[in-house]
Amino acid sequence: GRFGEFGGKFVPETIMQPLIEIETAFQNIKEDASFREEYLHLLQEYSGRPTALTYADQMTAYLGGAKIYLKREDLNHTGAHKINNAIGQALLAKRMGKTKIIAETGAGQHGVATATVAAKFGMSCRIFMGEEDIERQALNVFRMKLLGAEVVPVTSGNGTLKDATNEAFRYWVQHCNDHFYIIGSVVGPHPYPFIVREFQKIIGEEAKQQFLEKEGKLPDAVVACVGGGSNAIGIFDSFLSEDVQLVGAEAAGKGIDTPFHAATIGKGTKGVIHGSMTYMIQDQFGQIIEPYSISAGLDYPGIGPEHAYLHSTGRVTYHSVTDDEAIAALKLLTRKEGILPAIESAHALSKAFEMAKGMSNDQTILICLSGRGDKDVHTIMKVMEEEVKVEDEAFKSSAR
Amino acid sequence: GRFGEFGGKFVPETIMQPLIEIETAFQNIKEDASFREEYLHLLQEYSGRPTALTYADQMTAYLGGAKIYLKREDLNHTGAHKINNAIGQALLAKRMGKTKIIAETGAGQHGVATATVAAKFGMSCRIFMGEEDIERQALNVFRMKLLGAEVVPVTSGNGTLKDATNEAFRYWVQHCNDHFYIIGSVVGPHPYPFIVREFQKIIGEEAKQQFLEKEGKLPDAVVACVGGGSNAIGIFDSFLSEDVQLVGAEAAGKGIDTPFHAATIGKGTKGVIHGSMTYMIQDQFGQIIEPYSISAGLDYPGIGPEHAYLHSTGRVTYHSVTDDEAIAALKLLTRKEGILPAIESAHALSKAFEMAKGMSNDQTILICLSGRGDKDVHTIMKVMEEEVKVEDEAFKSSAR
Amino acid sequence: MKLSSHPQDKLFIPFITAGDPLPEVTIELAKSLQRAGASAIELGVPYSDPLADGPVIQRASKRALKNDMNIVKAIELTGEMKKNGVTVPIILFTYYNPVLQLNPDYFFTLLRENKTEGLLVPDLPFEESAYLQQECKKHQITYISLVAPTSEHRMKKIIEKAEGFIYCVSSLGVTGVRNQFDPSVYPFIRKVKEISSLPVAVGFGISSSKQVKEMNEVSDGVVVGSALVNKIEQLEDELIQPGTREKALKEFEEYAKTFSGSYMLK
Amino acid sequence: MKLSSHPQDKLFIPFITAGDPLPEVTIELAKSLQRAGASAIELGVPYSDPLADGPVIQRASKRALKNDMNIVKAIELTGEMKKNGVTVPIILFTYYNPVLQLNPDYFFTLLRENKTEGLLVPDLPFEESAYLQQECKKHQITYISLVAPTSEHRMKKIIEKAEGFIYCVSSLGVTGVRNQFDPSVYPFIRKVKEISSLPVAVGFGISSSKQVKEMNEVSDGVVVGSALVNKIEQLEDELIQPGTREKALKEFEEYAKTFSGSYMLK
Repeated sequence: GRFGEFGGKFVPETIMQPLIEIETAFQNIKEDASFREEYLHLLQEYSGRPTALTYADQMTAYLGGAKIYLKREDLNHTGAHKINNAIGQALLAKRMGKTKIIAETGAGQHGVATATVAAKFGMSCRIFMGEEDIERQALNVFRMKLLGAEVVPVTSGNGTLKDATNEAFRYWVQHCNDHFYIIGSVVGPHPYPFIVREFQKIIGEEAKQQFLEKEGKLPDAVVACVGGGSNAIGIFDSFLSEDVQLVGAEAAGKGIDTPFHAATIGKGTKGVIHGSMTYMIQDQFGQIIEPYSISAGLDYPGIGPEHAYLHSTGRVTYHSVTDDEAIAALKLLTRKEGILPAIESAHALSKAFEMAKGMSNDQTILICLSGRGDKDVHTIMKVMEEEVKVEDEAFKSSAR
Repeated sequence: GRFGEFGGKFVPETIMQPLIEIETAFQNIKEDASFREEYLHLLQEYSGRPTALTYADQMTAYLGGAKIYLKREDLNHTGAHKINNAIGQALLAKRMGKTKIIAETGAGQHGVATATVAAKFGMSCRIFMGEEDIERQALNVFRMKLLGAEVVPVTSGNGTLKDATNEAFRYWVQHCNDHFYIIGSVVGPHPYPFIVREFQKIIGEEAKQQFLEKEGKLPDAVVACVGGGSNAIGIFDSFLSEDVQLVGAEAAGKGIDTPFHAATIGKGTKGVIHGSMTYMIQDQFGQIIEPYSISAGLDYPGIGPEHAYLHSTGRVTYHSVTDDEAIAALKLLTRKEGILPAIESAHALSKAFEMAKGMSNDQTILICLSGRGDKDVHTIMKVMEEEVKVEDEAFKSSAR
Repeated sequence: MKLSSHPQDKLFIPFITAGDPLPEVTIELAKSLQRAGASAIELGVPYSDPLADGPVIQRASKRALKNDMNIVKAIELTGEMKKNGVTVPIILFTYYNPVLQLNPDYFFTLLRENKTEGLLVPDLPFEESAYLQQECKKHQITYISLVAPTSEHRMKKIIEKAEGFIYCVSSLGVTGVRNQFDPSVYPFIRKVKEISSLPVAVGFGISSSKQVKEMNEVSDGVVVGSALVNKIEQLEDELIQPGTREKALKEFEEYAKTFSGSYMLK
Repeated sequence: MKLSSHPQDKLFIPFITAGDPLPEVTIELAKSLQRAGASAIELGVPYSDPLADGPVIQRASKRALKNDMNIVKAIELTGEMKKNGVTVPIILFTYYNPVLQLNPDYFFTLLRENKTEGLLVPDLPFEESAYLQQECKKHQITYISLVAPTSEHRMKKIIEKAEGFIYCVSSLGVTGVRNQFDPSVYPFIRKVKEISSLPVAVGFGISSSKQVKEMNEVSDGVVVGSALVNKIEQLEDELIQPGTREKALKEFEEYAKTFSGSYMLK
């Protein structure tokens, strides 16, 4: 249950047995053709897969370098790749005879995806969400409730994703006999990083095939954003053994030399978070530090253990992208392609655009557009209002 | 250019020639395989078509009648069927050598779709929107601006969709030599209702084939909501000559016996609106009356002339659904299927659910789920808050 | 319809909205226009959705609708005008939808009973107008046709069927005041005049006597709408108050004269 | 590690958090617990993300972290306790991550220098613990293992490697006060006792002397955490103020005695 020295199962004794049961069930379904059929059928009939692979002709022309392709996970039902995993895990829960679902959520994307699947499967659903996040994401909270989920406010810690995850674990420890915990990213104790990878690798499988059909060759580079890192693992997996450059973009927030970032690989150190050995943002005594990113989905102090491994082997290179760079990339893609990306995905875009400029016209880049930006419009509005304010003030002071 | 006695071209002399030019160009592209190829390629690669056909197993079980299928236009890029038409018309404009786009919008859906396509095609874009609507739909206004469109506030009339349409026409009259007007529904002067039908009939073409694949037969009934009626024409078109019951659901607002509705067929009379002879809501002297519906997309005083014709021949039956009924259907689908529909689409759902209950298990209903409900969450929140208030007051007064 | 003008004069066809600012004032305004040398008067029926009109006439429509004006009352107003000494022809200017809502027999009876001489429907192009044009002929109502710079090869067909005068749309666009005309308007009007045996009047955007003079060099006259309606808007309060009405009417008349061929030549 | 208890007595293993409410008070609290009959003391290292702990101990962690407590200072605190007369064994209770951040040699040197006798890592299950358990053995630190009702067939393996005592988790869940135990806890503890040659202590949720008595009928003793930490929270202000500290410590001691086997038997 490891990726080199990373991963593992660092959890209270109480949930060792439930994890073993999940692992057994997971091994069974992996070899069960009927499971895969049901999973793929739902992805297709319910979530609308395969998602498109869009050639970004305008962006390509604008940057003048490599050809840019976008894997459109934003076109999934509920607007991001999160549903792939939620469908898979809910099916796994169903196979295990569990009818009660719990999940953690930060901005609410994984919560909405989980509540959605729970509704579709007729399962009860309890979503743990930090109090602070509940206030910031009132619309998503309402959506989860409309979907029939109970949203449990988490007041411990700072009331954010990390704390919601802790609380979901605590609840699960107490109710593991009849509850299934759907973890939203390639994080957590074994076998979760493997499970989530299994249910996200469809992204790369589709993209690889679509890319070969369109270009007759593999992309030169694949770029994805990384918080926990499930969309990145999903798209990377099919390319790991190919001669393709793989690049992860993590959140540099206000800059990795400030205290306000979520650059786990860039500035983190090895440790155990949420049951898994990986890189994480912590102080010298092992206390986890609250991360920062404008993007709620990247605002997580750890990273999936497989990413830690892929970093350690050098197979994937990780770079960090600031809030400002991500917003600029978001605006550019919207303007040039009519596609409003999630701020998360915009981190990948920013890095990829920078790379594309330095590449030749016959080279290609595949970007995982992990989700749509509708959810972020408020945030972008606020940022742009502030920009205007700053400009105004600069103008005023220069005018004096 | 007519549907029986409906349709036609009731416009100022100045735009007769531009309309004739569009008609000629439209005839040309209809017979041009390369146009259709480009159109279908964009639908697939950019908007993610074909959209899924989802079997609503939970809803079917809950209602206990006909099997319910949903044509998932909500899975399109930008979240509704509007993009099909915007892509088609923008391509037509491109073929005509026009690089400036104008459009009207009510809640902003067609405006966002148009601005999206304009961005993707590198065209300039000007969206006319009522001042009142601009205030109510700040997020969509911001999205259009992010997409590079200019949003022109319309202060004439009541500052709603009808007035935005008038103003778009006025602007077009003055700038028709280099501007293309992308109308958002199967309304307006000839050839627009034919153009929009042409670009929306993909819905029915796909749905028919998908349905045959899944069920081996055609559906017993097809249900769609009708404002202007483009999604309805889009899904009906492939079934018009088949032995399939076709049902349109229009907005009864607070009830068709109140002044607050948009039930054009149910309560309207024949007349000319926005260049087309059709049914419309007006007083005895031909003044257009501002309609009402909780759903911004159905809040239009006219209806596409082809619907007026299909009503007159009896081929399609039109029913009206109140705000309350639509909201109830919206909540039910969200809870049972994990799909949050647009309030527009919820009108079709409500009617279809009612029909399904009275049908047998071996019968089937196909519903056009024209768009996703993310845009409506604020509205639904407000409605539910009011419901709670009313209940509270009822409780208080009963408690006395 | 007999357009009132001396042979050497150019046509001056003013537009006002029925019921703006009050029905009884509209009658007085018509009389003022007659005194100012109007060859005919276009009387606009206010409409909720006037999509061929610019903001000035939109506002006039709104004011008139507030006074409960409608197509029937507007036609009846033409009868009142005639009773009150208006002798120049009156052309009812109305969007198509209000006409459609009336029984055709009733509509034409109303027009005839009220001595309305002409009919102009801005959103009824040639291709849709056969029925109404034929009914007009039957009831001896002059149906006024418009041609625009974009009418191109359709122009001939339109002019062939036209009666009264040809209304040339000066430029692309809706009604409203304009500072400058596209120079292409002159060859356009010349072309219309070549084809047409009827007088040719130019409308849309004429707002100064200078423009009238310019247009009259090629045309047989002008239609003036927004400029006059704008004046009415400015004088609204004074026109409404009986005490100040006379003076305001006089001011309006003097303003109207600046567009009038008969006065200009003097 | 020699657990302090008379043969006829049951084990009483209290838990307190290092630095709560102040480092110097933690030393005094340890002394009180020793007076109250503690067989050993679990000293908790406060952690930012204590996912095996309920709200009471979470709050204690937060208080301690505000006082800049960390794993190094917590170990040094055990040395201070020893210097101040605490003779019962002290078991360092810490999540795995703080341990991981220290150089292993430094960590064990620190433990030995400060006479910390035991180590308990709540999120390090048997399968992940081989290295740490082996190092503990090498440095003569007793590594405490937990078994839970869900441990099932893994229980044997865990117990085989266990030292000091077996920490039985009374029920599913995190630490915290509980009103009632699932009756399945009794056969579970009996089963552990059958397999184990070490003393068996039950923890998680024990909050009254009644519960202690119930548990002690099957087990060799109890671990009490949240109930004591709760008391500390109640007495926080008095414990912090030097003037009231003595009295509060006395109250705490009396409260602790209610869980203590030695006193209960009297």
